[in-house]
Amino acid sequence: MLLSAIVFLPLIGAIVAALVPKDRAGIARWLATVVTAVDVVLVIFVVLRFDVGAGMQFVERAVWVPQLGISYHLGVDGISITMLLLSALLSLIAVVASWKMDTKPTTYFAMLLLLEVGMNGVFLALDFVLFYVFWELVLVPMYFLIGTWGGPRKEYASIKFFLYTLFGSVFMLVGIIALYLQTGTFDMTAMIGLGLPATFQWWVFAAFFLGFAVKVPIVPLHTWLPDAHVEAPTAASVLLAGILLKMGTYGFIRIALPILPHAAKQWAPFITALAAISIVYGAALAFAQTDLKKLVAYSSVSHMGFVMLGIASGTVEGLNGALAVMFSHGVVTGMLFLIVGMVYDRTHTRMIEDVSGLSSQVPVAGGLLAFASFASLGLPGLSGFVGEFLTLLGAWKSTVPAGWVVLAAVGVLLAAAYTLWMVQRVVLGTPSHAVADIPDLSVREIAILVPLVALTLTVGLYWNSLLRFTDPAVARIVALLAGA
Amino acid sequence: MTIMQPVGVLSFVALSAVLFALGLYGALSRRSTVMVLMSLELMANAININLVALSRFSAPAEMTGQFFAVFSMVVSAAEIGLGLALVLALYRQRKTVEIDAMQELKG
Amino acid sequence: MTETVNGAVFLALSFATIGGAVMMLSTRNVVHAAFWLLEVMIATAGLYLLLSAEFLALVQVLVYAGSVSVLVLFTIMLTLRRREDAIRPFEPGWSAGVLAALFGGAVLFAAERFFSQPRPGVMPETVPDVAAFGEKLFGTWAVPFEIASLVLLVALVGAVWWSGGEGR
Amino acid sequence: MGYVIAIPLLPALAFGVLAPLSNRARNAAIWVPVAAVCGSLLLSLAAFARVWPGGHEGEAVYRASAVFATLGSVNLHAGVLLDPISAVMLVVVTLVGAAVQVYSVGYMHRDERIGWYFAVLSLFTAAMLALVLSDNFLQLYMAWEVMGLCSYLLIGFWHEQEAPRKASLKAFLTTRVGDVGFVLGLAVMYATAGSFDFAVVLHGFTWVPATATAVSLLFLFGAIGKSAQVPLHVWLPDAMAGPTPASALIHAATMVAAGVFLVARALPIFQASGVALTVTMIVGVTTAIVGGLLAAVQHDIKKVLAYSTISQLGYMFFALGAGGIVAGIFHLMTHAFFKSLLFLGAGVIIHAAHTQDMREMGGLAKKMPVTTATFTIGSLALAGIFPFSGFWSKDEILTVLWTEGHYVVFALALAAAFVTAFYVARLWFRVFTGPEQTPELAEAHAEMLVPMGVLAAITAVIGFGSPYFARFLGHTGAWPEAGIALTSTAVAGLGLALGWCAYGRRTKVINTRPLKERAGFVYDALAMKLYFDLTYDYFIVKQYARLADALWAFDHTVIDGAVNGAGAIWKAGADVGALFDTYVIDGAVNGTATLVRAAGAKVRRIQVGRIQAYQGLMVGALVLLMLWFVVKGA
Repeated sequence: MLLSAIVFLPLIGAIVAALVPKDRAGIARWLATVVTAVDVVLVIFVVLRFDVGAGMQFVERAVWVPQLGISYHLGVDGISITMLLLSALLSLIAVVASWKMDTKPTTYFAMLLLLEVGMNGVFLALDFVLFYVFWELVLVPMYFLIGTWGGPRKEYASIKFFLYTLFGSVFMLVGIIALYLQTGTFDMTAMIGLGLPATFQWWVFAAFFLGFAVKVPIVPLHTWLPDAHVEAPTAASVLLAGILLKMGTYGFIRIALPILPHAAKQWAPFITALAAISIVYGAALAFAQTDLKKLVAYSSVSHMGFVMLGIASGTVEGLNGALAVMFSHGVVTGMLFLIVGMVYDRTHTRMIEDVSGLSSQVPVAGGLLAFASFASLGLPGLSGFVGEFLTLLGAWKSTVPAGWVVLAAVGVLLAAAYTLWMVQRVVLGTPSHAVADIPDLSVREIAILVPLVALTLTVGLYWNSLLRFTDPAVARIVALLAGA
Repeated sequence: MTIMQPVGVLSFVALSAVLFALGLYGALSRRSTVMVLMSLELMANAININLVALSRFSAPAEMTGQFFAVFSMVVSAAEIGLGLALVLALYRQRKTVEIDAMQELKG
Repeated sequence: MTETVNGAVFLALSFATIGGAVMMLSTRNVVHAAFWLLEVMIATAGLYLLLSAEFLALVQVLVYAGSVSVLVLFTIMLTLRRREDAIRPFEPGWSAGVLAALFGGAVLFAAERFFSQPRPGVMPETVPDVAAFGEKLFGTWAVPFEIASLVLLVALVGAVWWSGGEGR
Repeated sequence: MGYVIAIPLLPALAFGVLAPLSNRARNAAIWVPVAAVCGSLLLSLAAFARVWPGGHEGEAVYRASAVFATLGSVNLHAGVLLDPISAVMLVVVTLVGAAVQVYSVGYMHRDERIGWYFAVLSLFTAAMLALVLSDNFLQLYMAWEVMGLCSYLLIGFWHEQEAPRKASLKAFLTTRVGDVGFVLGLAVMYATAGSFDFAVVLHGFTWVPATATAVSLLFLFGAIGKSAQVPLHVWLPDAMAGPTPASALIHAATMVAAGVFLVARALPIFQASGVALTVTMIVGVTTAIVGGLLAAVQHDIKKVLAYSTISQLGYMFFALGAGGIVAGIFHLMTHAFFKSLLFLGAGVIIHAAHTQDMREMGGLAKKMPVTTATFTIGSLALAGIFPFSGFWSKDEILTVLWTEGHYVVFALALAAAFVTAFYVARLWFRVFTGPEQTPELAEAHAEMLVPMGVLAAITAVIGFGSPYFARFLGHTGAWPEAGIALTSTAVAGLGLALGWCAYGRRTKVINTRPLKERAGFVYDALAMKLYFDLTYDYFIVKQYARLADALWAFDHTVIDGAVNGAGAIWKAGADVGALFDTYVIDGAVNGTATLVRAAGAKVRRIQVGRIQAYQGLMVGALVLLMLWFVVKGA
């Protein structure tokens, strides 16, 4: 029941929060905080009880629609547990970061909680129907979060986000149905190792690829991302970058690779090419941005390219690296968006040219922004390096064309270029007019950044703190790929 | 075939189809939101007739069709309630009930 | 032993339903249209009686004829600024008509194909009564029924919320 | 021997303590890093004593490692490896580090952020120590990058000014260009040998020449970036925008030598390749000459020393390229001492003269005796004059070149030595002789002079340890051969003499114009830093910025446009449907006579009745579907 509790506790919270009278926003806020905090505690309990060597754990299974082979099937393994932890933690942080939200606060917190239901559900579901339901459930609150609490172009951004991802998930649905018709079940675990026909695999992989690639996003399906990020409120940006993007890559690792191993190999060169292009293209675009949030958004495109590179490699190093980038990117980009949001709250601008000299005026904010930037550009000792390095190792070791790997490695350099170019203009220098009199971070703001800083350092210094969970699970997937 | 001859299931289905088509025509052509909603009710009605008739002729003891009709009625009642509330809200905002006033989805 | 539906009664009722529907769509006065809808609903209730679904007939009268029509009328009245606004321009909607006709024709055609051997209007005799209906409703179908009532409740709340006071 | 682990940990802890503090508390706690580095120094000396009398490289006196990452069957380690080379490096790094930190207490005492300065200095020391103690290439790379961060932070320490800010970015990015090569080298190494451990990849694995070439050239590329070799040397002169003691430690003595250390560590792979050694030698000798020539035309005292550093690092590279690991490491060590000495002296001079421009200096010898004496020792060592340390190490390098038969490189190395002596003389005479240009010249405080004295003493005597040093590293050592020693001394003496002719005989402020006019385009080219910076700036930085802007335009016009276009087409499809509805179907029904009137009325509907148009499409599709089923069923 533990996993069900983790998934559905926020749902109860969301319903109650929605029913709270509008003039009692404080209740909704505290409710959301408590619910997400309890969820974090439950997840930590799962992490502590987790047996790294075993496969699926805490499995819950109940008959749902037996005629169609649909079941209520939850479970957690080394791949999902890191994402689950990230999802629960970032949800709590998103709630606390929105403490000052005063536009329809009750609905807002209900939406955040509903979002957590979907996110946790996606990472725990082992049945395709359940997975799809949670996958689509995520869209709704995010649509409203962007569309209601967003910036000036929120309508455009939210509809674009919705249609784009819906477009992707239609293909995913086609893939799911095709798999069902072929195997007669919706159970993901039952579909592994069936040795499906090669041509069939190829086409189903194509459908899943489109579905997941939009979410990741892979160039050229990425244009929803900057718009959504720029218009979204801070907490939504954090969850969008921290969790929603990972759903796509999680789908590849959880579904596409183990169920369609043969097709995964066939598709690997193509995905590698797109991944390398995403890395360099995202980095170049980030370099051209004038808006802090857009810069971070395009940097996400670049980083997610590393995840895809690792996935395409199909090696132990590459997949571990992909999972490490997923985790690290969630933590680090979350941190970046939070700090950018905090700066925006004070200066009311996100334009790089208007903000400078943070380290002189607000040393804590400036210092943490610099810290997050260095983590983002992959400085060894911080979490960003782990995944970037491992994906490059894995990609080189695998059979994918080496030219693309070299291109991806150049992306490491370009990441330093746009990040430091931003740090140089925003963090360093003399305080600009907009920064002149702003106060430094409050205790609450520091408190939500501290766990992220701690995770960045822990994972960066002791890689096994993360890899001990992922490695055994990755080994199983690599074995499946080798067998195909 | 006389008027008094017993009627088969096909007659009910046909009736339902005609009613449904009429409702469809209304839903597609009317520009008053109230009229559109009423036409939707017509369509729901047609479906209910179909459900009940087929159930009666095939497996009357189960009464599955009747139960479905009950649920369908609930849903359509809910739907018209919400729909009319929407019309009122629209009216308050735009001072009209023309369907053309709802253009939020226009890109 | 089997039962049959009297052709004459059926004919009369179907004339009432279809005629009512046609009138509803052809009248230019919205208020009149609402009353024609009421007429269609009542005729449908008659059809249900013909199919020995007494409970449904009752619900039909109560829900549709009773509440929905009143609701519709209220809405019409609330949204009319002048009495003359009830008269709407003639909207033929030819393309919609063609489409609907095609659709109806297709359904009829399909039905005709599907029931390829038009059986005589014979229907099984064993008709459970309202008591049996109630037992099943609260036995086999209890959970869906409760969910349905919840749906209705939520819809009601939503409707009240939407149509509620100013400032929203 | 477990205390070896504490050597890098002490400064790391100092950083950990200082970094989270507030600025004021940090400033009050600068004794923590100083104490930490002194502790590291003592432990390093103990470790050195333990390694004595030395042995072969890779023969560990002490080794400890811990797994920090598990990938399938492969474990990645973090570890320490104490062997002769790392023992030498430990002493060099901690000694220079301690000297610089003590010096900085005086040099930086008026700065508002002195605490932060010391924290970064500590982190740097920790990273450098972790690098030299590393027992695998991955840890080496990680420490290497952290040093890059510290270098970035210290170059940009005075970030309120434009120049340090730009220089820090340039330094980080330029070295990172090299790091791309290093990372790829690691990837190739891992894919080939399946490990990063020295024990495996250096001694327990037989390299195929092709992969060995790939790995070593990629490593060399990384080293070129870090050690500021041509063509990636452009960042080092600009890096002089940072505080002078930091330049002494990072951009002269230790970090920039990390590239040399990397090549020295990976030398077995270079040797397996063969080609890579030649490339290393070519890079080194080119850099030695280019750096020397550029140093000869600088006016900024720190830039002279920066180019000199580049040139001397080139020396180390071609020494390694010739296979002379002892000569290379020995020169690394002597250079670390005398170059940090020169930088610390330059710091005192800059403080006293309130300028970095040598044209505005002069006559310091009379007022600042201690500085003059120590600086002179450093200068003579750099020029390669007996008995100072530079003479011995340069001599060893020349000997290696001669005995290995690289005569062309030998000649070029002599030419570089000549240029070195020339610019040393130019610097010395300009600064210490001639008329005084600054009023109120005064000697520096004791905490600045003592470290300089210590370094000067080491520079003066360490050369006599030359043969023992070779034995310590497990090679046969010998005293210099008379022929080579005399040749190199003669060349250095010539260079000094030329410098004296040009700059030493003046009585008033010298005018450099005649030299410029005589040298013509050569001087122009040198003054423009041989156009490296301009080329990079125009062909890489500007073009990348333009490319990024172009891609950005491409992204939001073409790609996003395609997406929005697809949406527009879909919408247009609906409109066409509505038009079809209006003109064709209605037209057919109403007849052509009413067409115009109907169109006029319906055009409005195209714009508005969209919901029902969609519904209509939906139903139409449904009808078709049903018809298909019916036909198929029939």
